[in-house]
Amino acid sequence: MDLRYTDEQLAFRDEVRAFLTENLPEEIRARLIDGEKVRKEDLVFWSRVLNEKGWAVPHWPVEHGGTGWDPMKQYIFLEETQKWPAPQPLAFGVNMVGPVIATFGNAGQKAHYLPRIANLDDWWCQGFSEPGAGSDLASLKTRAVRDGDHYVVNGQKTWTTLGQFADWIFCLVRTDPEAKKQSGISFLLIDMKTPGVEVRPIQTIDGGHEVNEVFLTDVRVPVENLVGEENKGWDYAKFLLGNERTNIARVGMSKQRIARIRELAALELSGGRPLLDDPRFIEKLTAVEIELKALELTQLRVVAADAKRGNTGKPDPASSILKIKGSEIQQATTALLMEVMGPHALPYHEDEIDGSNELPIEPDYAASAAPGYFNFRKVSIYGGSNEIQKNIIAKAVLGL
Amino acid sequence: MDLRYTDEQLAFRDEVRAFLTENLPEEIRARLIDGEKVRKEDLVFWSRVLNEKGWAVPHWPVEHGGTGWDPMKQYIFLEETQKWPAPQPLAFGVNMVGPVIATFGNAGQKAHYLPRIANLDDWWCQGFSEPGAGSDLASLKTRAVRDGDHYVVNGQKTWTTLGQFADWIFCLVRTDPEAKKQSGISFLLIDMKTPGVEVRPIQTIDGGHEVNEVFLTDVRVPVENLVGEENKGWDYAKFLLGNERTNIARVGMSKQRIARIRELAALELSGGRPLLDDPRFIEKLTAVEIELKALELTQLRVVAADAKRGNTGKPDPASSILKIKGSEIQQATTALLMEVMGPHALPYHEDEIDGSNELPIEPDYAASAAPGYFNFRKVSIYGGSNEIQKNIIAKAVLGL
Amino acid sequence: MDFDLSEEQSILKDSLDRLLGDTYGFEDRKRYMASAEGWSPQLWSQYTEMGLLALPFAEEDGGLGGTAVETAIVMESLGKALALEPYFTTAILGGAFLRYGGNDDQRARYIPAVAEGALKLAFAQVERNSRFDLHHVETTARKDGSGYVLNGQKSVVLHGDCADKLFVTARTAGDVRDENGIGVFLVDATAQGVTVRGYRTQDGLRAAEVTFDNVAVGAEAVFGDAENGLPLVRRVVDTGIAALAAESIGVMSAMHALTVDYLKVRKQFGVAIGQFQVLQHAAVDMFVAIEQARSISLYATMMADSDDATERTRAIHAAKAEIGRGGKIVGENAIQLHGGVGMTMEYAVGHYFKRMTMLNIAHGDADYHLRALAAMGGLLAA
Amino acid sequence: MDFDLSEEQSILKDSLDRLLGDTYGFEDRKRYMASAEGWSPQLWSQYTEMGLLALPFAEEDGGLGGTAVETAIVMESLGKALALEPYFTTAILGGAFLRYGGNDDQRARYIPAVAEGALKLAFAQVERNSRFDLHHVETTARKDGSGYVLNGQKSVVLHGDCADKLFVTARTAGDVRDENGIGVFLVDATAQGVTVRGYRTQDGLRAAEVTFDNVAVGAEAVFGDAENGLPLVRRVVDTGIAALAAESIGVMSAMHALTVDYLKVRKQFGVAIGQFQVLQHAAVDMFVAIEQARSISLYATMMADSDDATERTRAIHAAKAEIGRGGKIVGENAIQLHGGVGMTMEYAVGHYFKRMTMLNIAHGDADYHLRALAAMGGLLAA
Repeated sequence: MDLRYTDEQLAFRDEVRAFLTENLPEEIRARLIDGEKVRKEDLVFWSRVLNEKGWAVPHWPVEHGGTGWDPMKQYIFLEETQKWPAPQPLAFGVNMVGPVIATFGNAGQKAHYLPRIANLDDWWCQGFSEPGAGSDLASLKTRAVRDGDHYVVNGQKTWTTLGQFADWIFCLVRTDPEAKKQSGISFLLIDMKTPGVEVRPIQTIDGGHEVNEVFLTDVRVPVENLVGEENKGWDYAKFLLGNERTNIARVGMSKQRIARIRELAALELSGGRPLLDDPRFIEKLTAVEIELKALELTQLRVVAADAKRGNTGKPDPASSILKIKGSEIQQATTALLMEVMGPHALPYHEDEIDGSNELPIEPDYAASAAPGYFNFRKVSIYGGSNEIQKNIIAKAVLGL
Repeated sequence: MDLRYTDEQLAFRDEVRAFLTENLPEEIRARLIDGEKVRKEDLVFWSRVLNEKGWAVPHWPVEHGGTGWDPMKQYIFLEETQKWPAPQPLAFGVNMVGPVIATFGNAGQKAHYLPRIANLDDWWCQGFSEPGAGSDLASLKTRAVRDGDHYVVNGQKTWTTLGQFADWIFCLVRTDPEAKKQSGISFLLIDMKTPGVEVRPIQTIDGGHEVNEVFLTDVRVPVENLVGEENKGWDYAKFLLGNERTNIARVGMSKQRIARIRELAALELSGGRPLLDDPRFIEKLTAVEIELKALELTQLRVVAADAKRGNTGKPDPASSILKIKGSEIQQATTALLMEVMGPHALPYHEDEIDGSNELPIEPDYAASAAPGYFNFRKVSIYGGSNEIQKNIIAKAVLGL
Repeated sequence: MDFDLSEEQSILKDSLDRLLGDTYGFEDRKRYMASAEGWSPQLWSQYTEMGLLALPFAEEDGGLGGTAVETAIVMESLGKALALEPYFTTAILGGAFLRYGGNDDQRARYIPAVAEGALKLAFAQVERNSRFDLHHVETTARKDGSGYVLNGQKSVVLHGDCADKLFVTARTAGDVRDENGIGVFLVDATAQGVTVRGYRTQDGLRAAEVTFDNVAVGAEAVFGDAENGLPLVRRVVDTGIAALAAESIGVMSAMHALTVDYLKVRKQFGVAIGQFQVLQHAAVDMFVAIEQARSISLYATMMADSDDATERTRAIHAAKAEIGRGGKIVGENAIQLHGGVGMTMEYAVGHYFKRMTMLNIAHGDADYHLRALAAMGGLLAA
Repeated sequence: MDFDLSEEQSILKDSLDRLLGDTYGFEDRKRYMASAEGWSPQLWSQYTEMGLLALPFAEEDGGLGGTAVETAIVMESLGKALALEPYFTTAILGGAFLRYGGNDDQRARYIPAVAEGALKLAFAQVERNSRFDLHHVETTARKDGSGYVLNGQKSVVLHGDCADKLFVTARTAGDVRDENGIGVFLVDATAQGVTVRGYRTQDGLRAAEVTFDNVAVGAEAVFGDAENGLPLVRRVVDTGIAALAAESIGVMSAMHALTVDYLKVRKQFGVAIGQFQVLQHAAVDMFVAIEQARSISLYATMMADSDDATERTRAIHAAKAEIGRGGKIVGENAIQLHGGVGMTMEYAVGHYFKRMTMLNIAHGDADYHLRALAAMGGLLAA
């Protein structure tokens, strides 16, 4: 047992930091620190910088652009870029459909899609959730009926994050309506420009537009856009969801947010003195920091266990802890950030959302505080709600 | 809507206080403040003082010694005696078997038992719980078989509080083994001196002896000891359990314990100053006080609703709140009391428990702190665990 | 002790609930919010007709002589409807300034106008650095003849953009955080030197930044003691917090009702999700939190009219702390139990959640009031 | 980074677990507790034979050169067994005084004796009014020739009744709460003027009140700087807390295992109670708390041997705060999920619960350490 980073790992960490210093423009970083949502052009820019360096898709097979880093190095890279903060790669391409294509796609699909994903030439979105399905993903209703060399797809997807920017959507569709729930589902790649694909925005309670409904009406999809075998889509979906976990704790992001809380708490006054000097406030913040430090080590333990047995891509059920604690901590930090602002959390800064030209209200850094708190209620809901995660642990780990 | 006490109620409160001042010996009160468990002789003494005054069984029908007070006056009496604190009447007689006999017993039973209960001539204990039953009370297995003018009772009861002092036990026994769960149960009064009744102590984690196992082996019980009808015992048990709620929040006791916390926190030092001057400690205490104040008003709302519709003896399911919050607050206060003691909570004072003559360890008032915390874990378990209470609210109030 | 409403109180509650039920549907509210005012002038007229604006004032002043109980009834109903109108700032805060701080002339001049719905008021108190401290006042009022000249800036003035007149705290003497030397001034929103910049709040109401640049007011603008106005301000804010406590109960109850309904209709894994015990218990936790909040709100209501400042303030601190705690439990659980739809603007529960969140910040958050109460020695120490 | 045990470490763990599994059944423990010593001298010999008592000492001092990792392995196993022997006070606390504070003579004199199981140690630090502050020392050490004379009283000296020698903090200079002027003295428990009054603790261990009445010690009794011993004391206590953190993980894991087993076998309403989702989630909450506690315990272990006092202390504060929080969750849930049987002395879980509760108090409770860490500026501030 040795809980220190090796010298090689420390050197790698410094290399990442140096790369970030040199290559990430300060204004992109500043926007992220401000709590602004990432802009498409920023993410495209940054993805291409990473791709040129060969770091766009570290966890992919080396033949498709992966770095061959062990899980610990991958973790260090993730942690450093989150803490910095740098824009995080578009998960729908890099972490979701990419690995699915790399693992289950045919040679043509790999050759065509993977380089475009790594370079963010194609913006991907996810077509899994449907209205009324929620955590019961397999109850999906969207149907794809074979018609010659096409599937004709009809149905509705929802909670499609950043779908408004998307070129492609990967969908779970029902190809065998007779089969039992999880059977009869296929994994289909759909060009968003196909006639019959319509994207409608969903405004969330923070006032932002992050998610969408996607309506699919008689959408004709070439059969070569099927990934793997027909009716085996559920297996690929499980594989995909299992890959989510490394990132889900978001330790680096929470560290960055805590740094931001400290920074702003030094500016806001309470009782005529900086809030950061208020022992009670620091106690609350410290309590979160402790939880975060523990989570970081919990995550490292999961990563190390992965490293040891080889990355099978199968989730360790104990990693549901990462989702539960990670989301709790993220929510605690957004709540604290709002608390820092006191009464100044109240104004709704329209310009943040719709680009209108009202003059900023002081302090302008308060603009994202309450929306951030509202928005982050989602993290204990999506990706399998925390209740679902606890069910998983109860069954798979505790045997209840 | 008027949330003040009436002048009459205030006058009554003063009358109760004056009575307590005049009649309750200071050493009995001091033992209760110390967190000592009530002694049999103290409770017998005090019950007889109350009985002479006519206040031993306020909520009973007037013809059996009740005072005819409305629920609000009953509440004031309860609150004042808990806050004082005075010994609380032995619930098994006064609040449990007494009302059952008064309501469902025959004339002979009423004439014989009720005056003896009011005067604590008979010490009663409860024979409901059985090993393995827990919150599923109706799964009880103790059988009573008719044999001439006797029932022959065999079985085992457990968690029999203060059974070591008891003259009588009221039991639920199965008289019809063929009937469904809740049917076929009868309510039987058993003299503890009957051959075949054996009491064995259960030592609890606080080191004390409060509860017992009661073994019943071929115990012959005269049929006239049956209350009400054979096989209707479950109805009487539900009636009995429904009567528990007025007292269950224990607002007065928690107030008294908070006063004690303040008193002792003024004596214990933290950072070289009285703990009571530590803002953080007071914040924690204040948070509990606020919850308690809210609970007091919640309780008054339940009492007032009772008063309005007449005391039907049927529990308002919302009163499960009183159990949930009441137990949480009791547990919070015992935890705070232990916290006051800091490292001095550690010694186990044998003399508190077994009367041995070790010299007291300083401070002697710390003796009951940790045992109190341990002991009070029970309050969220007994009388229908808090989980059961939440099931009740979910079903009966929320319709889920 | 009597927790029942009188016949008049029941009528008040029922008729207001009926009005709001008819006029405050989800789409209605969206329309009011999108309008120029950001609320409904028509409903304002109807509140006036119902006597709501006259309610808190003494009959001899032209009011209806309602107590904190009537105010609580109204506020709970407005909370349930998520009403947007400037009732709280005009009738409750402004009304309390008039009632507790107004001399005969001031009462005679302004109360009838408020009661008729013709005068809207707001309270300009928060400053950039004041956080929740009422005594932190950087805005100055310099004596000038018999009047004063005001300079400074106020933040987050609720309904400041529609108010005809503003109650303003300004420093007449002493240092920024002195308890003495604070005056209360009633300033015309259109007076020379007053700049009002309105905006929407996170919960869909309206507020404003207000700047005072050499604003001259006469002696008649002073409410109470210009050198020692803080006790008046505290009393007004106590009155306001008791009212917001009642509004919070309305908001929480509505969220809970929506959530329980949703648990009954929403199906997952083939059953109504209300069948899952964990979700049932979460709904019960909300219920318990609401009942406790309702109790402490009653306590605040009971004490709100009290002249004993210590006892009143204790109750107010307790209410704010308990409702802040409970409101968070109820709001966060309401969203969690709704899942994704709770996160959307097209579903009511999120709007309640945002309102509850902002109510928890208004006039001091739960921790602020807990600490203040602890600093007084706690709740039961007396 | 490597979380795996080395082969030697695995052997250590396995052989200790095997020993304790064979010798520390529920009835065995009860018997040890009821004995005159209150623990098992036979096991003490076996610990010695296994080298546990030599473990933390450097090889050149006659030890086995174990690090904080080996200590953590041992302590976790002892925690799982609820072991009663004075290992912690002798090898960990006493050992740390010897390692970090002993000069060559002192190490040569005492370490072999400890390693052979022939010398039992305890740490007399807590006083009636010190609460958790290490620098609150009223006991005095008056200079007398080349030696000192000690007067004062120490409370809750863990294993003070069986210790052959006591490490004692006493004030050589300054006021009661000064950080300077504290010395550490090794005093023979049978020395003239030492009175030891032993008793049982709430969790079934042994402790003592120790009085020093003009106890004369020589210069060789002083460990470290007699005028500035506090840094040594802090380092020793940090070492101790890291060890107790590991013990806590053992205690919590055992409680959780008992609870999950119980949920599987206990039937109510016709099914195993582990079928109830609410109880499942409570068991998961325990599991999550334990994994988080295990992580922070690893962090404390990692930092325990560090010479950087600031970083080390941060980690120790964090561990105590997190384990205090988690230990309470685990302990209270363990009792609640067991229901009535958990409340009885005849069932193991209650004993674990009591041990966990007392571990949370030892050397400062969770709030104390959270505040101390906050006062240092938090955990991530560096």
